[in-house]
Amino acid sequence: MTLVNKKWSEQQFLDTRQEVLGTWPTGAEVDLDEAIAYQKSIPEDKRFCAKLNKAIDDKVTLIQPRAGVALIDKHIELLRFLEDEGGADLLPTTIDSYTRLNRYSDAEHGIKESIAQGTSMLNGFPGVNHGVEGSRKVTESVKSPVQVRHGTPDARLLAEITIAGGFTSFEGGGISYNVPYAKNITLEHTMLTWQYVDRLTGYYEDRGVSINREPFGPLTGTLVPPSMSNAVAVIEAVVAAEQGVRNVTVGYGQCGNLIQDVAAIHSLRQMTDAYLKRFGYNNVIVSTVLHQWMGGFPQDEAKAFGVICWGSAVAALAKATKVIVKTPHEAIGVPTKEANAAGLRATKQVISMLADQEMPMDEMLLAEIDIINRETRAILERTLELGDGDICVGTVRAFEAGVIDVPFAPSRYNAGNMMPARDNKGAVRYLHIGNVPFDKSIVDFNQKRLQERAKADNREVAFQMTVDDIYAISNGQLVGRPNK
Amino acid sequence: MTLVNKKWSEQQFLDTRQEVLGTWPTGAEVDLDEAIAYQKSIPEDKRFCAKLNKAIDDKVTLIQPRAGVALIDKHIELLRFLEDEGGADLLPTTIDSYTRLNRYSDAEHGIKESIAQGTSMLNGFPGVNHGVEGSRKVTESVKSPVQVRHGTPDARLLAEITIAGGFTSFEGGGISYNVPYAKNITLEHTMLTWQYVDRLTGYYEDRGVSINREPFGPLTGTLVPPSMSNAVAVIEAVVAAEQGVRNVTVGYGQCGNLIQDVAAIHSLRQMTDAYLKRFGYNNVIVSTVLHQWMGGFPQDEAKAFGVICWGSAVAALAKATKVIVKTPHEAIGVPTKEANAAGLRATKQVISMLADQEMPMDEMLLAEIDIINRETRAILERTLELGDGDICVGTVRAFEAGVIDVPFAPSRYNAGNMMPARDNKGAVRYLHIGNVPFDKSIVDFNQKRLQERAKADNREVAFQMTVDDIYAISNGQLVGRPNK
Amino acid sequence: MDKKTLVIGVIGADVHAVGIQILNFAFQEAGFNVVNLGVMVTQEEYIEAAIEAKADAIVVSSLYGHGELDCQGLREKCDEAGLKDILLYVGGNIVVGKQDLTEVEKRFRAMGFDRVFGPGTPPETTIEYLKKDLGVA
Amino acid sequence: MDKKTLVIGVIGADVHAVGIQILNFAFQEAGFNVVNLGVMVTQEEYIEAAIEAKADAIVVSSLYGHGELDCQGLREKCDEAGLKDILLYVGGNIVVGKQDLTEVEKRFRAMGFDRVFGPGTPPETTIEYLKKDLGVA
Ligand code: B12
Ligand code: B12
Repeated sequence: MTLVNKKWSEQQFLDTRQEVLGTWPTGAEVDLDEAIAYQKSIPEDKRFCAKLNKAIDDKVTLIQPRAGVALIDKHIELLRFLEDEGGADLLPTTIDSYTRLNRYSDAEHGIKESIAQGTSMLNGFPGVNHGVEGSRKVTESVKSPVQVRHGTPDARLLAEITIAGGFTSFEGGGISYNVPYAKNITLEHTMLTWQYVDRLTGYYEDRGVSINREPFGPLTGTLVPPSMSNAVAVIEAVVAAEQGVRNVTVGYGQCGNLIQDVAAIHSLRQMTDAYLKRFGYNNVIVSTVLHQWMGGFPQDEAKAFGVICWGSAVAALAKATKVIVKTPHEAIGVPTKEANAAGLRATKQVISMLADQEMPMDEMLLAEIDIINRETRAILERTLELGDGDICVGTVRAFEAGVIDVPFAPSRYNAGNMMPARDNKGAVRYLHIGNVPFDKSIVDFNQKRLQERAKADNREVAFQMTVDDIYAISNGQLVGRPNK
Repeated sequence: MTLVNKKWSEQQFLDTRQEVLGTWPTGAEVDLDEAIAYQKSIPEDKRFCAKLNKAIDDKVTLIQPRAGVALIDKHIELLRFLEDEGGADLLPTTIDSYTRLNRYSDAEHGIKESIAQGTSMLNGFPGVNHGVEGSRKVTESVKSPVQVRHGTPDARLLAEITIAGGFTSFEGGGISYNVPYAKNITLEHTMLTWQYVDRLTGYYEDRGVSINREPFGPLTGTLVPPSMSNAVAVIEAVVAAEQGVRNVTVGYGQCGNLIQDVAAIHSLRQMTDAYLKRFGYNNVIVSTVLHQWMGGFPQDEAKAFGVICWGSAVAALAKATKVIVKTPHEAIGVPTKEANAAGLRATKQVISMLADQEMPMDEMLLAEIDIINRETRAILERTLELGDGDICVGTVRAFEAGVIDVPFAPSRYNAGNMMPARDNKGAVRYLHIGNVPFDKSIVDFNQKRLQERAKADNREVAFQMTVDDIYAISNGQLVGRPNK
Repeated sequence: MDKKTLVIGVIGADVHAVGIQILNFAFQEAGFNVVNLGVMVTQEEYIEAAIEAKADAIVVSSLYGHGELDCQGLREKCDEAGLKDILLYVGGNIVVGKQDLTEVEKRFRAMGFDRVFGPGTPPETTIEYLKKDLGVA
Repeated sequence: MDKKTLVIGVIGADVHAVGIQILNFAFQEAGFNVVNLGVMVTQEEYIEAAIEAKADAIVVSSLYGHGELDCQGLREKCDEAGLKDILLYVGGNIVVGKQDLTEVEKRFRAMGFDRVFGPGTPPETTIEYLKKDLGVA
């Protein structure tokens, strides 16, 4: 099958389905007609799309944790705790790393070890192994809509099982769940597997069941310049829309500078709307999500609360539709349910106190939106050019050419020539442009900002800044200044 | 002695001193010449003024906790913990409530009970009872400058003892340590006792020892409109300057709306400078302090972190010279040293992440600074008029007339006719103007903003809003909306 | 004369003035006669006011942490003044620091208080208990 | 040939790519030969690389929580492959969740690791131990 940005025919989709469902015994549990009927029985207030749409109308920011453990009962207990004690508006089910790599027998081993040791030996919920029934047990046991969150390059079976299992939102995309999460998998391959997921979502949509899809915004979570991650989000939104997806949440991982972060959310919304419209997808509802700082956290819990709360403030001031919440255990390990709920409550407090406030649209903010828009457009236009107008083909070639280039990505299909660093106010800029196709004015802008920092740091602009910036937040700073 | 804003003659000061020192045995320990020599031996990096002045130059925000327990050793342990484990830049010594009311024998009883019960039975450090030697033990045992923080209407003896004891900053003022902290004490009386404290500070200053003075900005800490508390801060700065004080920190208690809070700090700085200059005090160094939300806190510790961190962000974005830090135990009781240090670390994390950022000076911010400036000037000009140009006389009359009127104050010398409430974005406005001397444009501005809220709340502008606002933050909101 | 009368105030050297203003407001709304002594109230003032107003209960508020020292002996003084069995409530942040509430309750009950309330008790809760204890429908 | 050789990589299905890039950089700066296998490294890959490079130590990084499952049997496989007594380090966020570190260390030592490091260990610390254990001045 060759990759182009074109809606799969129903036949092509249904043929592929047979293969997909056969890759693990629980695949047999999925009956699409029955699943659609089941989804239709889920009340509105437990549907992701409905809750997001209402939040857009009300201009409020919803809060959502990450969470997942190996065993169904424990997982339900965890989710209930997060809605009752944490006040989560939206629930997650974070999938374990074996399932993400389709290593279902390793996941099975993890389940058994977890039962034996009396504690979760998996870093998430093995959704495929627990099957449609297991999934339904989960989604039926809670009051809020539940989303699958993972990092799975080939999530076709996981999508089949969990959507049939009553989940009403599915995170990921052909780029965002490849480049940060895989080493040896081609973009061609994952863009195809994710077209399948989008086509499946479209199949439900065509039959009156709206499922939310969310590209994973933060990518590697480590100093990704807003325009780079936003460009990826726009591509995944467009690709999803072509397969029939009608409800998309585009995401962004907080970088730490207030103006840049608020601008990034505004730009993300503007660019997604603009490109969806340009390609004629006029009936897609777009919401936004801000992820609280996704890089290395401070180990101290009080300091971690500082990072969490600052991310919450930015989400509220940017009026993101939802915010993904970190926990005070972030730097150490998968959080206890108590730590997870504490992160949620701190977040809720800040979000609520800022519910009626937003960042004024002043000159500095407008200028920052403008530069992010220009950078994003430069990347996207070159990508389209490379694909001769096809965004999927263009994406594969853009990665080859280093036009799209994600810092610190494990994937060998990512060029890794671009290098970011913070400017003197902590905004993330392009230190080495690599092959990212920026015109002189953009290059100069980035260089000028980094020169300002170099002057303040009393050193040259160099990679050491990047290294210092990687450690900065966990060491209680934003900009990694040289030791005095 | 009659109250006027005029520097006390040295004779008058020294005569009063004899009385003051005689009110408790430890008064005899104070020898001014010896104390000045002792103060001169304190190294620069342990002096409040020096550290504040450097922070002004570096445009950084220092962090300071509140803390005090009954016994010297325990108190030293506490302060050391706060600098080592909390990273406090400036240290406090919070004085107990008996000492604040000059009930030194009750404090003595509290000290004994604390020894007997093995836990502090006083809510602070009884500085007078511990005397000069006890104070020196404290200030010598720590690395950072230490300030006396209290709420004492007549703090003359406390000032004598603690400044001789090596403290380099002293909080309070004739209004701010009366109206929120006393019931039956006239303003005339406290303005006189605080002239004494300022004169004492000036006496040291004249001899080359700079002691920082800090009017208590937040007053009752409960919905005080910025212009009202700023007006009081300006008066106390002017009055202190007349007595020879040369280093003043003016303060403000966070209200919760970002724009208003940042504007309030800017306005506070502008108005203080303007009035000091107007009265010819040209060599006073002014710094600012933001107090994290001073009203009722949420009981939940995670939520309390939310309030703490939001206050930290505002302090950093306003570039206040220092921030006074709350703790996750705030709603419950005097914090453990661990909880206190946790509040500090969360604060430090946020402050450091925002060190290189500030709120852009855009139209909305400028407009808010302008309204606070106009309101503050209206109050101050009427006060001066009432005093026939004398700010002290004017202040007493302004309180009688309700021109200065602090909400929820326990003092019977406060009119209590003015009533505040939040507008639709959470900024604190004047609901009942009472006798506060505002012209029509200011009255209309306040009313218009409250009408916006009334409309959103779907109810009339009324006192119930105030009641709801009092509970709002502890219930996880900023604006106290009616239950739906 | 069905209305029950409460004497309320903040004990000792405590100046926390917000809560008591709200309690005053709430108790009146709930149909009680309220004598509000405000802040910094001595034991003697509560007793005098209670005698004068023929009060059914004394509601002691303490926020600042010295509550335990301030409340010692109040029940005995009430007894001496002839206010036998008058209902005694105490609430607020009544001890120094975060302490185990059941322990605290025990200590204040031993001092003769009929009910002891922890930090942030909402007015509705207090009113409910008052009605129950004073036999108001 | 004084330089000691390290084989480094992130074990199992773990894709956390930032830390290992920094370790690679830091170990080289500190004067080691480094064979960096990157992320998602199998036990076999470590062993093959160690044999080929005549490595003095294998530094296993694990961040994602499955470290305990992924590391089982590595020492035995080293022994079988003839890498007798090769220095084995493990570090990162090596178990699921916040656990008592001394307990965790015990379990990994029982698996045959010579040193076990907790979350966020700075490169300088690791380098110090490597120099000590490998007898580098
Ligand atoms: C960034 C990040 C991500 C990025 C990674 C992008 C990429 N490809 O690199 C993304 C978002 C993709 C991601 C995904 C996941 N992550 Co992640 N991630 C992080 C995070 C926030 C920072 C990691 C980082 O880059 N730190 C900066 C570098 C410089 O530090 P470092 O990695 O700690 O490495 C240093 C030291 O530890 C030490 N060190 C490392 N190895 C060794 C070895 C030895 C021998 C020694 C001595 C020292 C040493 O030296 C390094 C350099 O200084 C951490 C939490 C944190 N630390 O704050 C979680 C964290 C590691 N992730 C976690 C998890 C669970 C996941 C996911 C499974 C699920 C999820 N949350 O989505 C997936 C895993 C996917 C997979 N198959 O691996 C957990 C692990 C939990 C546990 N162990 O109990 C953590 C701890 C977060 C948490 N508390 O839940 N993650
Ligand atoms: C505002 C405030 C102040 C203001 C008070 C202004 C004024 N004059 O009113 C200022 C800044 C001046 C102040 C000063 C001090 N304060 Co103060 N203050 C507070 C704060 C933040 C809010 C209090 C408030 O107004 N709440 C809103 C009202 C509506 O709620 P409330 O007072 O709790 O009352 C309600 C309920 O508790 C209940 N209730 C009250 N009484 C009773 C009685 C009964 C029988 C029942 C059933 C219910 C009940 O009903 C009320 C209405 O809903 C609290 C901490 C908090 N709660 O977050 C600390 C707090 C009460 N203060 C404290 C302290 C120590 C002080 C000081 C000694 C030292 C200092 N920090 O400067 C001085 C004391 C001066 C003195 N002599 O009293 C401590 C007490 C510690 C303890 N008990 O262990 C607290 C808890 C803060 C802390 N954690 O350290 N304070």
